[in-house]
Amino acid sequence: MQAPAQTSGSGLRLAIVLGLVALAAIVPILLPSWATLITLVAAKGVVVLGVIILLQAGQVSFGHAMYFAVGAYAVAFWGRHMGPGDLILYLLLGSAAATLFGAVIGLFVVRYREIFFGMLNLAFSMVLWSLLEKLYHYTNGADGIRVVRPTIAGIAFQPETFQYALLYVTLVIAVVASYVAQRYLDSPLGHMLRAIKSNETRLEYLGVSARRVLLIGYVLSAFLCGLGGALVAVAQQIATPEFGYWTKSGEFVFIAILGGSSSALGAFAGSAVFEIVRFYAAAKLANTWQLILGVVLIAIIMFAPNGLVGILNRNRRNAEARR
Amino acid sequence: MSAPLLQARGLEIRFGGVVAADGVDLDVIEGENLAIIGPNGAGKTTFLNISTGYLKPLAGTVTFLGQDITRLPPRAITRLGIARAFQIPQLFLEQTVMENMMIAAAARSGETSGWRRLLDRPEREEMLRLLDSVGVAAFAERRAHELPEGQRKLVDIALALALKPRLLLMDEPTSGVASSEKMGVMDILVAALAREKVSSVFVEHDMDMVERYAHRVAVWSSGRIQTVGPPAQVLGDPEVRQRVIGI
Amino acid sequence: MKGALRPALGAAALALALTAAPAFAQDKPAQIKIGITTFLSGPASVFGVPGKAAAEMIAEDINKKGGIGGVPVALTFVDEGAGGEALVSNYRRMVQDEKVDATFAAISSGSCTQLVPIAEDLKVMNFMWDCGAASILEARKHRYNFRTQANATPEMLAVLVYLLKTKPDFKTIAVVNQDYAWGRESWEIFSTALKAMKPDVKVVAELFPKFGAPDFSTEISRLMALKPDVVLTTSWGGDLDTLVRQAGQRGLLQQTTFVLGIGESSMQRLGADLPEGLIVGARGDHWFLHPERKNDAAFKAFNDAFKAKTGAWPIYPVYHMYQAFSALQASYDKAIKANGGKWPTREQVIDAAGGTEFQTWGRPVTLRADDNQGLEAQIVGVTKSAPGYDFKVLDNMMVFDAKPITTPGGQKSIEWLKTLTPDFAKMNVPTFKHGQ
Amino acid sequence: MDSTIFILALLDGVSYAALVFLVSVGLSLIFSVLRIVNVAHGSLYAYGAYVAATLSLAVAPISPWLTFPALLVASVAVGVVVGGVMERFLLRPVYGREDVLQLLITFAVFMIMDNLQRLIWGVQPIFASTPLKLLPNVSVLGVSYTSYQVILLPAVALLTVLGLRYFLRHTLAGAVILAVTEDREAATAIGVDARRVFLVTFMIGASLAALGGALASPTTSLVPGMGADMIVLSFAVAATAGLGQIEGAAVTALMIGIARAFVIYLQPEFEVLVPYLIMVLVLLIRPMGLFGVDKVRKI
Repeated sequence: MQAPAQTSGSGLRLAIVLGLVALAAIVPILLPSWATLITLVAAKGVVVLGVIILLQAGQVSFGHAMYFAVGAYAVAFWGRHMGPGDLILYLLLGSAAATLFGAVIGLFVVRYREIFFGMLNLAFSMVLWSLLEKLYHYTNGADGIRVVRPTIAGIAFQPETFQYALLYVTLVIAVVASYVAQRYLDSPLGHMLRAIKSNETRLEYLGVSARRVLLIGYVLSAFLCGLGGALVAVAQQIATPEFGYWTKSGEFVFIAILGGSSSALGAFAGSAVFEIVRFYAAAKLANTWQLILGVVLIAIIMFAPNGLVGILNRNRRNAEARR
Repeated sequence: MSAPLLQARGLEIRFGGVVAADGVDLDVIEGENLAIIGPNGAGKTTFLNISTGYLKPLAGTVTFLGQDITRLPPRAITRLGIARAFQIPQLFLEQTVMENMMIAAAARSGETSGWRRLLDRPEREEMLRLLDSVGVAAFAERRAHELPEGQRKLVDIALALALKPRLLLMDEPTSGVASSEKMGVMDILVAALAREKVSSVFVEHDMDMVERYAHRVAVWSSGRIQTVGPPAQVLGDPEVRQRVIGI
Repeated sequence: MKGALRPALGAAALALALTAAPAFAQDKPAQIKIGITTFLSGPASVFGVPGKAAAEMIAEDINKKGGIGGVPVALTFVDEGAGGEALVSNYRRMVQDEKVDATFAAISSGSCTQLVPIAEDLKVMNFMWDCGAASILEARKHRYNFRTQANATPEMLAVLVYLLKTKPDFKTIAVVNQDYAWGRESWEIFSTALKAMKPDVKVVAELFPKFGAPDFSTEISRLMALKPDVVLTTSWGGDLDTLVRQAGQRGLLQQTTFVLGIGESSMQRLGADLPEGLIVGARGDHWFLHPERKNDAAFKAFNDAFKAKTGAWPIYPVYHMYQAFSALQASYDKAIKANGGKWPTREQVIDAAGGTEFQTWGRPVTLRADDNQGLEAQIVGVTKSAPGYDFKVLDNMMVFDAKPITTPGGQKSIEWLKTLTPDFAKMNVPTFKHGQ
Repeated sequence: MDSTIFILALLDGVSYAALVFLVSVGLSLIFSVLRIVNVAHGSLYAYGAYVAATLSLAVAPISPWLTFPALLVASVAVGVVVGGVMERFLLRPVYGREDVLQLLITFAVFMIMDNLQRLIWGVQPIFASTPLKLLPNVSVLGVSYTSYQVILLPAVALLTVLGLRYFLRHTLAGAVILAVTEDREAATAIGVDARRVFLVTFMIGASLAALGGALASPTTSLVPGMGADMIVLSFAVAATAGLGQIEGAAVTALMIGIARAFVIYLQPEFEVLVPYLIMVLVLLIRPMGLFGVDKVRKI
């Protein structure tokens, strides 16, 4: 998502990414409980990637948790009515359902911009959330639906090994999703999407339908949210209406800004910091975890406008300048 | 005289109580550079807005190559071959100049790939040449917001030219360009228009420019076209001089 | 991809080094580690915070007395209110990294639904210490999960039987429950049983206001216009307080018989705003003036200590927490005995837990071997003013034995409830006056 | 549907709408001037309620009638102190940056305030109903209502509408605020101190949210998380009305309040859906809201 003028260190970046993926893959072998945590970090990173795509167009959705929930519930409903399935099937289901949903709602919301875009997404997500809570007989209400552990590519794993298998699948998906998102943003459609942010009028005057461009970006982001939702549902073995509540949507935007909305790396860096802070705080600082996250976010916005990745880049540039 | 490229008939539009156009008829002829002059706030830019579909007139029609385009949105009109350059440059400020140009190139070819890289497209050389021809090739890898106003203006025109239009509508093409460079820029621009066989309409306040580069001049005042004709004739008319130019 | 992992890795390694104990199963360990999930944020912290205070108090007391089998207990808490991701991650961390010997999870049925399968996966003993959804243990057989208290079925059934015994002639009923799983499930149980035992009663309104709703004015207006003989609510926390106060202010509580399914936990807070004559359930035989226990010095000491620590008398989650510890103690004692006095393995403790009977601050509870469901007695009473208390107390209390009102092992609650007959309400239950 | 239900639902709807209106009009006012959607608005509502309850519990022993001024004092105090600190130290540094950052600052404040609230007032429900009990009940068609809810609350809401109208249309300070709303650059150019206008507007908006909370406090239990729901609801009202529309917010609050009451009488299952469905439908048909005005960008 960076202009070529600034990607001179792309080899270095690749090395960093590979190093971090390797780290994410190895750490849980030493610390078993981190397998699920890192799975959740990577899966939510995929969701945040979807939110970041829309941020490229300057549009903030305060309702994207709805696609996250759709992905999760698609998996949960399958498990409930059709019995346990395969992870690959689950992921296809979750992302397909979210994509479909995104395409339908997208047709309405891409006519709107900025605050109206955000509000309409919020409104749709609140309708979905109310329905998940209300349709108790189908959704189990607030308790949510259990997601039965799937096989992976036909192999039935034991609980101990399953969490590793899921972790590695999720890491692969995260890497592939990042690459796909990056390719998309480097493509004509991606550049047109970014053009919506700075000058939609000009885009129309180049003969491009901004709505169409935005719709494609919107559907792609819904797809990523659904995929992440399906992964989180499998990792947590449950789907609850909380997945679709507005604070969840806010959390995704929060993570995107925290990490830095200008790169795929930001989605995962933000997700890692957010989840790890919350993970430790829920255990050690139960009384103040929201306080801590809130202060961290304000500090990032005030002092590091490009998020965690921005800090990283700045340090690197400074280091290069000194050399 | 060949058939008009663009034909406006009976255009009417008002904003609140202000009448900007009240029965405007105007033709643009293939191959010409038509200048529109008139007092400030007379509605000259409004004509560009209507011709490109940004505003819908209360009455009247605009036809382009024989097709009624009055109710079409800007993007459809652009695809028919009318491009526009703006008084305030309209660029994609966060992207590089080359990316700006390549978006235009992709738009021209109707490209909708979400996979192939924009900058790997074959038009790169062509776009660089185009930037070179308006004198901003040196800025190709800079982000648009880093450019000085004058250079942005040129990129804005280059973006329009990148579409290979039949007709280019320009709103004060050299405002913002340093006065010492205005003539040079216009020379290049007019040469490019001739080379690419692009007709043009430009709204202008600088009468030297009009005199030097326009084939014909239309005087817009009080919501109407008062006169149309060759620059020498129109600018020589004392009434025009008094009402429009204020001399 | 995860830039922040590197420093975090160091922190985690440190945490591991500090907390990991050598895992030699048969040696007597340095401590028995217990991981407890409870609400420390969000509306359900009205239960979670007292629950945590109780756990700390009880653990301190156990350790003062030499621990369980001579081994002290150590507690770790996780906030259920921090969201599903944090809950699951932390649960796994407690079990896999801190290697806790047992977990007490959880308060909300949603958390239980989420954590029970994980406990099975991780082969760790889990006591569902407070969650009430009947379906969790009825869906399939568990080895590692036990419920150390009753579930929604006996809790609702006791309240219904009490109502039928004390007000046998009512013709119409309305319900105002929170719109989430507990509110829905408790009404499903109550209404199914009511239909079986007294089919002529008409349900005139089923209202499920939003969980956490700040205002019930419209619901109250509607009920005042409908004038049902009985209004049931199984709401709790701030929702129940608001409902009772708003209804009281407008005279609805005086106009109709109100049944507060789990109102015991709100009585102290509501103070003088709670009128006399409301039927109140307690999610078990929990009452700090339990008629069968109130002269027990240890019981009184426990209640006084809790009051001194927190400023309030214990409510049901406090007693539920005690039950979890009591069940743990009983299971370990039984396992040690079975192992010839040697320290048992985790699996041996699990084997011992099934069928265990343990003491509580009410009647003893049994972990039914068929399905690991706790068999717990129930108290239901009616509110009454009493000298010496600035809030209403329970009067005309009935203490229901667990067995007759609990779904038999291997059956689904709703199916079983449908088989009940009007005679069911004629069961013999002792009644106690306040102070008797 | 008989006429009894109609009248009862109307009364319930009006008293509900009064509170929702107060909160959403504050949100709307802040948006119209600062172009910020204040996610922490619900927290200001909660703080208004908590401070009002604390204050009324403190003054009630002196004289129960002091609780009424206590509600007012609490809301102004919260609005000025919390709102002022928020605008001056957290929002002002990010003016001119991307909108999403301003929104996220308020989101972070929401998290912090939610947490602090728990640390200050604990998790047990708090109730301070003295003002509610002082005023008599009134009986309508055999159903008893508190006059606090069916008379006082709507009266305060109505006074607020009239007061805001008068303030904005007939006072200099109001004119200045309106000028900044219309065209910030032009207003600054003629010497308006936009920063002061922002600060004052934010304080007024925050006070209105706190007033909503303070007035709600006698009728409801104060619990952790009470702000989170209020923000979405007031947001729905403000958006449906069109952001920045004062009378519009009043009409929309009434519409949503009464629709909700009718739904509870007739089809209670759909109660929660009402405001969001209305919001979706309205925004799909009129993106600028029922009373909003469309603006064309100048190119």
